[in-house]
Amino acid sequence: MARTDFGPPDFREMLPPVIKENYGQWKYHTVPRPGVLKHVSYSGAVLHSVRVASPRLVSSDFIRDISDIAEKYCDGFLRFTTRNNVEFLVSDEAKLQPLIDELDAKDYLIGGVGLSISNIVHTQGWIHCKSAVTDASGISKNIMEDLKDYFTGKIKVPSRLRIAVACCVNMCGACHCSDISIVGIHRTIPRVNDELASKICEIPTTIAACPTGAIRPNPKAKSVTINSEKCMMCGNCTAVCPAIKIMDPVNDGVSIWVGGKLSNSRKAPMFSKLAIPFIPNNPPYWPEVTDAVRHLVEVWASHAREGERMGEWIERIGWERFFKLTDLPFTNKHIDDFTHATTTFRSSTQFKF
Amino acid sequence: MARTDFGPPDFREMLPPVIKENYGQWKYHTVPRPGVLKHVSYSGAVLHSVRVASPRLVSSDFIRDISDIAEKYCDGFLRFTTRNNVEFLVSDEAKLQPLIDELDAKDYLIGGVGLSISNIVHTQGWIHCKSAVTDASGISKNIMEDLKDYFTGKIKVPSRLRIAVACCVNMCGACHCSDISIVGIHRTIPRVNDELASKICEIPTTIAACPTGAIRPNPKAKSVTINSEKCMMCGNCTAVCPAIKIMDPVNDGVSIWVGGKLSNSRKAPMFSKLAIPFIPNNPPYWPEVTDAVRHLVEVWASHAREGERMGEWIERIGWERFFKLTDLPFTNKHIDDFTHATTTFRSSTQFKF
Amino acid sequence: MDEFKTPLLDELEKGDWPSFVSEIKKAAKTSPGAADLLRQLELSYKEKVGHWKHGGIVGVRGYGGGVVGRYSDVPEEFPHVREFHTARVNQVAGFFYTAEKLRQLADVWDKYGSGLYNMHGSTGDIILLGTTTENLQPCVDELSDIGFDLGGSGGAMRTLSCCVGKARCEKACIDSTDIIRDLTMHYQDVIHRPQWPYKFKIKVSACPNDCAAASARSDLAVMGVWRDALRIDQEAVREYIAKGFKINEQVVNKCPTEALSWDAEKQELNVCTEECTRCMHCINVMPKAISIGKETGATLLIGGKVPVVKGPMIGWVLVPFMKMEPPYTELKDLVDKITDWWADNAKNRERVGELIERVGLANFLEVIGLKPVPQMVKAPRHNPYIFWNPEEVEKRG
Amino acid sequence: MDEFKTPLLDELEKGDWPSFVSEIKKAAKTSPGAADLLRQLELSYKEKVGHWKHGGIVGVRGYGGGVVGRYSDVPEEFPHVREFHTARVNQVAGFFYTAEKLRQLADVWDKYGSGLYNMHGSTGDIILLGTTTENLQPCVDELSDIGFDLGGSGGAMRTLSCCVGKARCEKACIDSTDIIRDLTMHYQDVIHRPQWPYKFKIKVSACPNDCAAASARSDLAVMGVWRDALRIDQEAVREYIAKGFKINEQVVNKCPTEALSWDAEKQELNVCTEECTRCMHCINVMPKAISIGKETGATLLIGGKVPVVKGPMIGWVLVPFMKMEPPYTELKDLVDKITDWWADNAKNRERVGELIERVGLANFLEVIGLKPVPQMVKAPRHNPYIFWNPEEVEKRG
Ligand code: SRM
Ligand code: SRM
Ligand code: SRM
Ligand code: SRM
Ligand code: SF4
Ligand code: SF4
Ligand code: SF4
Ligand code: SF4
Ligand code: SF4
Ligand code: SF4
Ligand code: SF4
Ligand code: SF4
Repeated sequence: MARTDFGPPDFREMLPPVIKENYGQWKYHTVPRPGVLKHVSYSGAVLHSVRVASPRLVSSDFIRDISDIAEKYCDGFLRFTTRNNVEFLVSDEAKLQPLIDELDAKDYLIGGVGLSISNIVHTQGWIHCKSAVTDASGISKNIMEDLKDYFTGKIKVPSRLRIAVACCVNMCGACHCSDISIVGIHRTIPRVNDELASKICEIPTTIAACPTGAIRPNPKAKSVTINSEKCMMCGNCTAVCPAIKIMDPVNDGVSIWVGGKLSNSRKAPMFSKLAIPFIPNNPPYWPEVTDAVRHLVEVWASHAREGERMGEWIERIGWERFFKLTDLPFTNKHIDDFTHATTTFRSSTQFKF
Repeated sequence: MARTDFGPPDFREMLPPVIKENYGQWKYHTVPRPGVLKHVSYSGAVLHSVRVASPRLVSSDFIRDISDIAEKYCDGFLRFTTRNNVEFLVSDEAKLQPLIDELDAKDYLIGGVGLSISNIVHTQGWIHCKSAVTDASGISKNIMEDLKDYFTGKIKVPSRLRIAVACCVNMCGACHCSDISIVGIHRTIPRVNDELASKICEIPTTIAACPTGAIRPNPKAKSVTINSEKCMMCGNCTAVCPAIKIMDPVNDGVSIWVGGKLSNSRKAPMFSKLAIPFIPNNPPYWPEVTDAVRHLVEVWASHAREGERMGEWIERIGWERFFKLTDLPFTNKHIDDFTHATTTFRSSTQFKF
Repeated sequence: MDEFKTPLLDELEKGDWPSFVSEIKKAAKTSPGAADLLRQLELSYKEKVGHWKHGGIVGVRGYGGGVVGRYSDVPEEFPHVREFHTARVNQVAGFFYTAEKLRQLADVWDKYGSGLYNMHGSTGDIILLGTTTENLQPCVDELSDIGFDLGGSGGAMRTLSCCVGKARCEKACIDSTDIIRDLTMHYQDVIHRPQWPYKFKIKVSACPNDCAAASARSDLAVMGVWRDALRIDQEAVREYIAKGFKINEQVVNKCPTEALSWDAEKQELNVCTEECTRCMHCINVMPKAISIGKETGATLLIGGKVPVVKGPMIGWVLVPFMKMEPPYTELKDLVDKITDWWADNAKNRERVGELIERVGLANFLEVIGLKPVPQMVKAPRHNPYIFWNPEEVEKRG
Repeated sequence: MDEFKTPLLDELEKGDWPSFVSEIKKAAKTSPGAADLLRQLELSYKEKVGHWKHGGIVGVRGYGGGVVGRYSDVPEEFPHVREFHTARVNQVAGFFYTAEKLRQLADVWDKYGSGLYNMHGSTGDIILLGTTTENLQPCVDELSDIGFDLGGSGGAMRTLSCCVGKARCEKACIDSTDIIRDLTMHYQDVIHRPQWPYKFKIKVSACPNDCAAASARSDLAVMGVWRDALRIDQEAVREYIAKGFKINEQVVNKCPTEALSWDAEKQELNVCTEECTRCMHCINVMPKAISIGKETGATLLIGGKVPVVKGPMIGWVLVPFMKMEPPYTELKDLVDKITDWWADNAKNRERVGELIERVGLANFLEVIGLKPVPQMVKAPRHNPYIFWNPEEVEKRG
C-alpha cells in the first residue's frame, strides 16, 4: 500500500515475442497498404503494425474494445503512437486481413502512415483545463473529420503534414513546431477583481509574474492595475493570482500557425509562423477554422514538390508568395514585436513583388 | 562670406563629356586588364577607368599629383571610389597606355577591379580619433602590403573579398558586413577617476549611457562605480564622462571577423562573425594580424567555389568545418551572449563532426 | 443520461472520425462524473468559455505530485465534477501494452474514476481524467497493485517519454525505450517529489527524425545519431533504380550537404562521410538500401520548450556526441550537474533554457564543465560585446 | 623634420603599397601640424595608446556642425597638435572631381591646415585633417569661395553619399548621384544645424549590388531595383556560350530562385519574372547579355547601423518599391515623416532603427502611414504574443 517509486511496468513485459527476438535487428520497413507498416528484420522475421485513429480522450469501453481486438489478432499486444493513434502489432501475417476486416466493420479508421496526415496532437481544452481559451478536442474532431481522406490515404500529400491544437498559449503540445498549429489566444487584457485581490493576491509575486512589466501596484485598492499598452495577454498573471481573470467569450478565439517541423530531415527543425491571427470560437463546428486548415492543406498540396514539408515549401517560395497563393491578408499582427523581432525583418532587396 | 547652405559643387560640372553624353546609357563593361574598366555605351561610346590604390590619408602633394596626371591623360577628370581608390577617367583610348605607363613609373599600384581584393575601408585610428584602440592606417598598410598581389590581379581569388578595419567597436566603416573585418576592442573595464568625476561628470547621464546597467552611483565619492560582471567594455560611458578612461595599452588589441557581405548577389547581405577574439597590438607591423588575414584569405581562396564570397563558402561548408580548415580555436568568446544570442544556437542534430 | 440534452455536442458524434463526445457518453452510462463533464462542456460550448476554477492542490500519500487538482466553477449545476482531478500515470516506455494490463487499468479506473482517459497526455502519461479527492488515494493504491505508478507534475522531473526505437524501428541509433526505462527508475524521487523551481523534461528520440518531438518539448532531448559512415547496400540501390526510382532527383540532389554522388558507370551510390550531417533524407526515402552507421550514440540538446514566457525554443546542441550504454552513467551525471545548477540558480518558474539564455551559454558550459565546440552554434557571435574575465587578461601595466 | 626620429613609423614607408606615413611626411615638410602629428603618432606606436583628448566643441559661424574638435593630451610635447580639428567638407556626389577643383581645395587647405586629407571619410565627406580653432573660420570662408560647403556631424542628417550610378554604371536603376545632389540641397538646414537626438544617414546605391554599402551604413538606404522582367539579349547569350561560358553551371544553377532556364534546343535563356528576386547574379556574370528591367525605382531599407549599442543592423525593407523621379517628393515626404517621428520619440543617442525596435515595426508603420506587407519580413512572428488594440476587438459582452 505504501509502495512508492516503483515506476511503470517494464516495457519488456509488454513486447510481443517477435519484437523481443528482433529487438534492434529491424532492417527496413514498407507500407504494404495505407495505415499498415511492415517491418522486416535482418533475421527475416516480419511484423505488421496496423494503425487506427483514436480520439485520444477515450472511455473504458474503448480500452476494452481495442484490448479484445489485440487479443484476437495480436496475442494481446498493442501500442499507442506519439500522436495518440493505436497500433495493433500483428506477428502472424495470416491474421492481418481478418484484423483489418474487423477494424473496418467496427468503423475504426485505418491510416496515418507514410504520406498522410496523421492524428492531431492536442490538449485538454474546456474538457479539463482551467486555462483553456477554446476546446481542443472539438476543433481536432472537426478538422480530422474534414481531412479524414488524407488520413486514410485516399488523398495523397507531398509529404507528411502534422497538425497540433493547443487551447492556450501555454501550448501543451508541439504547436510551436508543427506544419499547421491552432492556438487559443486572448485579445483583451485581464480584469482584476480588486476586492478579491486585496484578500488573496500576493501582490509582489503577481507583479513579478508579468514578463512585460505591465502590472503595477494599486496601493489604494491594495490590488494591482494592468497597463493595457504593455500587456501582451499571455495569461501568466492569472496563473499566479486567482483574482485576475482573462477569459472573454466575446473576444477569445484561435490563431493559426504554419510551417513548423521537428524532424531533421533535409532542413533543420523550424518554428511555426503566424498565418491567421484570429478566428472567433464558433462551436460546435468551428467552420472557419476547419475551412482555413483545409485551404492551407490544399494550397500546399497542390504547390509543394514531392517530399516537401509545409515549411520547406514556404522557405523555397518565400512568405510573400505564400500570402499571395493562400490569399490570406498580411497584417500588422504578422510582424513580430517580441524579443527577437528584428531578426525576422528582411534585410535585403531580395523578395518577390 | 556669410554664405551658408549652398551645398557641394554640382557633380554635373565634374563629369567628363563622354559621361555627360552617355549618362544612364551604359550598356555593359569589360575588364580589359587588371585594374582597368571599359564601359561601353548603347551609343557605342567607350570610357576607360584606371583604378589606383590610395592610402586614403593623403597629402596635398598627392592631390596635386593625381590632378596633374588627370589633366595630362583625362582632360582633368577623375574620381574616387567608395573604397577610397582613385579612378582616372580616360575618354581618349589613345591615352590609356601612356597613362598606365606613367602610373607604373610613378609606383602607383593599379588594380582592385573585378576578382581581386580591393582597398581597405578603414577609420581614423591613433591618427585622429580619441576612441581609437589601435591604428587603422597602420594595420591597413601592413595588410595591403602583404596582399598587394591580390590587388594588382597577380593572384586571382574566387570572388571579390572586402576588408574593413575599425579602430573601436563604434565601427565607423562596414566592419559588421565585410568578408574580413579587423575591429579594435578593449578587454578591461573602464577606470573611474572619482575626484574628477565628482567635479565634471553628470552622474545620471553617465549611468543612463551604459547599455548593460553596469554603472552604479557611488554616493560617497560623488562618483560612479562599474560592475565588472556586467560591463561589456563598449566604451559608451567614456563618451559621456571624461573622468572615465578605458584605454589599456597592455590589454587592448584587435579582433577578426569573417563572412560578412553587403551585395544582394545570390545571398542576402550577411553580418561578419567572430573568427579570432583577440590579437595584441603589435606596431608597427602587427605581424599576427597580417598573418591571420593572409591565412584566412588563403584557406578561403583554396576551398571556395568560383564566385563564392567568404560568407557563402562558410555557409555551405558550415562553421564547424571552417574552424577545422582554418585551424582556429573555437572558444567561449565565439558563443554569442548578447540580445539575440539564442537565435545563433544550433537547434538541430545537423552538423559535421 | 436522458435527463439532459447536449445538442451542440451531439453534432460532434456525427461523421467518421472517432468522436470524443461518444466516448464521454459511453463513460457517462456508468459514471455520473462523466455525465456532468458532458453537461458542463455543453455549457462551455454554449457560452464559449471554460468552467474550471483556478487553483486547488490535492495529493496522495508519499507523493508530492502526479495529480492535477480540478474544481468546477459551477458545482451547484454539475455536482459530480465539483472535484474532478486527474491522475498522471506513468506510461510504459514506447507506449507498449498488453490487453491484460489495459483491462486491469480500466477495472481500477471504472471503480474510482470517470472511466475516461487521455491515451496519452502530451508529456507521455496516461491521463486518468477525473475523480474526487476522496477516491484518489484508493485509486492510486490499487493502481500500484497492478504495477502502475504516478508520473510527474509541478517543479519536478516530468514523466519521460520516447519514440518506439529499437523495438520496432530500423533507424534507431540508441535504445530509447531502455534509456527511458532506466532513467525513469533512477529518477523516481525527483519525478515524484517536486523540489525544483519548475518542470524539467527529458525525451528520447532514437534518431534525428525525432518521432518523440523531443527537441521542442524537452529541456533535455536525447537524440540518437551515428558518427561513422551511413551504410549503403548497393544491390538494393540498384533494385530501387530498376523499379524507376530517380536516384539523382529524389536523393542525390536533395542531400543538403552534397555528400552523395551517383556513379552511373559503376552503378554505385557513394557518400562522403565527413560532409554528411545525418539529415536522414536518403535513409528515409530508401530504407531498404541505406541505413544508419554503426558507431552510434546521442546528440544532447538543451532548452527546448514552448513560448511561455521568453518565446519558444528548440533545444540547442549541448553535447554533439555521447555514447549511450547502460547504465548511462555519463548521461545521468550530466543531468545531475545540470539540474543541480539550475535548481540553485533559476528564478521561480524559469526553465533551464531561459536560465541559460539569461546567464549565457558559455558561462553555463563552464559551470557544468563542457568545452565550447562549434557544433553548438549555427554561427559565432556578430556583435563585438565580448566579456573578458580579469583572469584572462594581463594585469594593467 | 630632421630634429625628430620616427623609427617605428619609418618602417611603414617600406614596400609597394602607398604609405600614409610618407604622405604625412610630405605634408610635414611645410606643416608643423603634420610634423607634430607624426611625432605624436610615433609615441602612440611606442606606447600602444592614442593621445587625443575626449571632448571639445568648436564651430564656425552659421553652422551647428561639420567640424570635429580635437585636442592632443600631450600638447606640451607636440604644441602644433594642441588643437587639431577636422572639417568635414561635403564631397561631390559620386566622388567626381576635376583637377582644377582639387587644386583649389589643396590651395586653401595648405593655407589654413595640415595639408592632410582623408579622401574620403567613411560617411563620404572630404575630411580635412587638422587645423587650429583660429584658422577654422577663415578656412571655411575660403572653401565657400571655391564652392565647397561643410557636411554633417552631431545630431544631424549626415552627409549623403552614393555609388557612381548612371554616370558610369550599366546596372543603375535609379539616378543615385542626382538623388543625392537633390536631397543634399533640400536638406541643407538639417545637415548643417544638428537638431535631432542623434545622427541620421541616407545613402543611395543604384542597384542591389550596393556599392555604396548603403544597407548597413545608413538609417535610410535607397536601393535601386526594377519590377518588370530583366532583359536578355539572346544573341549575346549565345556569344558567351560560344566562348565556352557554362550557362547552366555558372548561371542557371546559381540563380537562388530557380527563375532561369536554358532551352538548349532553342538556344534561349528564359526568365520567370515573378520568381526573380533581383539578386543580380546573372546580370553580374553576363553583363553583355543580361540587363536590369525597365520599370525601375527603389526599395527603401530603414535602420541600418553599426553595433553601438543594440547590436549591428542591416536596414529592413520599409518600402518595397517607390518610383524615383525628380523632385523626389514622395521620398522627401517619407524622410520628413520618419525624422519628425524619430526626433519626437527617440531617447538621446537612439538611432531610428533602435527606436523602431523599441516601439515595434508595426506601430512605426502605422505612425508613418505605411501598410504592412510580407516583403518587410523574412518570416512572420513565431511567438503568440500578439498585441490587440481595444478598438480592434468587440466590447466585452
Ligand atoms: C509510430 C511513430 C513513433 C512512435 O513512437 O509512436 C513513428 C514511426 C515512424 N516514423 Fe515518425 N513516427 C511517429 C511520429 C513522428 C513525429 C512526431 C510527431 O508527429 O509529433 C515526427 C516529427 C514530426 C515533425 O517533423 O514535425 C516524425 C518524423 C518522421 C520522419 C521525418 C518526416 C519528414 O520528412 O520531416 C520520418 C521519415 C519519413 O517519413 O520518411 C519518420 C519515419 C517513421 C518510420 C517510418 C520509422 C520506421 O522506419 O519505422 C515509422 C513509421 C512512420 C509512419 O507513420 O509512416 N518519422 N514521426 C510516431 C507515429 C505518430 C502517428 O501516429 O502518426
Ligand atoms: C567603383 C565602385 C562604385 C563607386 O561608386 O565607387 C564599384 C563599381 C562597380 N561595382 Fe561594386 N563598386 C564599388 C564598391 C562596391 C561595394 C562596397 C564596398 O566594397 O565597400 C560593394 C558591396 C560589397 C559587399 O558585398 O560586401 C560592391 C559590390 C559589387 C558587386 C557584388 C559582388 C558580389 O558578388 O557580392 C558587383 C557585381 C560583380 O562583382 O560582378 C559589383 C560590380 C561593380 C561594377 C562592375 C558595376 C559596373 O557594371 O560598372 C563596377 C566595377 C567594379 C569593379 O571594381 O570591378 N559591385 N561594390 C566601388 C569600387 C570600390 C573599390 O574601389 O574597390
Ligand atoms: C495534460 C497536458 C495536456 C494534454 O492534454 O496532453 C497538460 C496540461 C496542462 N499543462 Fe501543460 N500539459 C501537458 C503537456 C505539456 C507539454 C508537452 C510535453 O510535455 O511534451 C508542454 C510543452 C513542453 C514544455 O514543457 O515546454 C506543456 C507546457 C505547459 C506550460 C508552459 C510551460 C513553460 O514552461 O512555460 C504550462 C504553464 C505552467 O506550467 O504553468 C503548462 C500547464 C499545464 C496545466 C497544468 C495548466 C494548469 O495549471 O491547469 C494543464 C493541466 C490541464 C489539466 O487539466 O490536466 N503546460 N505542457 C499535458 C500533460 C500530460 C502528461 O503528463 O502526459
Ligand atoms: C571620420 C570617420 C571615420 C573615418 O575615418 O572615415 C568617423 C569618425 C568618428 N566617428 Fe564615426 N566616423 C565616420 C563614419 C562612420 C560610419 C560610416 C558611415 O557613415 O557610413 C559609421 C557606421 C554607420 C553608422 O552610422 O551606423 C560610424 C559610426 C560611429 C559611431 C556609432 C554610431 C551609432 O549610431 O551607434 C560613433 C559613436 C558616436 O556617435 O558617439 C561614431 C563616432 C565617431 C567620432 C565622432 C568619435 C568621436 O567622438 O571622436 C569619430 C571622430 C573621429 C575623428 O577624429 O574625426 N561613429 N561612423 C567617418 C566620418 C567621415 C565622414 O564624415 O565622411
Ligand atoms: S494548452 Fe493551455 S489550456 Fe490547453 S491544456 Fe495546456 S495549459 Fe491548459
Ligand atoms: S496577461 Fe501577461 S502580459 Fe498581461 S498583465 Fe498578465 S502577465 Fe502581464
Ligand atoms: S571606429 Fe572608433 S576609434 Fe575609429 S574613428 Fe570611429 S569612433 Fe574613432
Ligand atoms: S564600457 Fe560600456 S558596458 Fe562598460 S560601464 Fe561603460 S557603458 Fe557600461
Ligand atoms: S525517431 Fe527515428 S528511431 Fe525513433 S521511431 Fe522515429 S525514425 Fe525510428
Ligand atoms: S543523411 Fe542526409 S546529409 Fe547524410 S548523405 Fe543522406 S541525405 Fe546527405
Ligand atoms: S550599386 Fe549597382 S548601380 Fe551602383 S555602381 Fe554598383 S553595380 Fe553600379
Ligand atoms: S537576378 Fe538573380 S534571381 Fe533574378 S533571374 Fe538573375 S540570378 Fe535569378
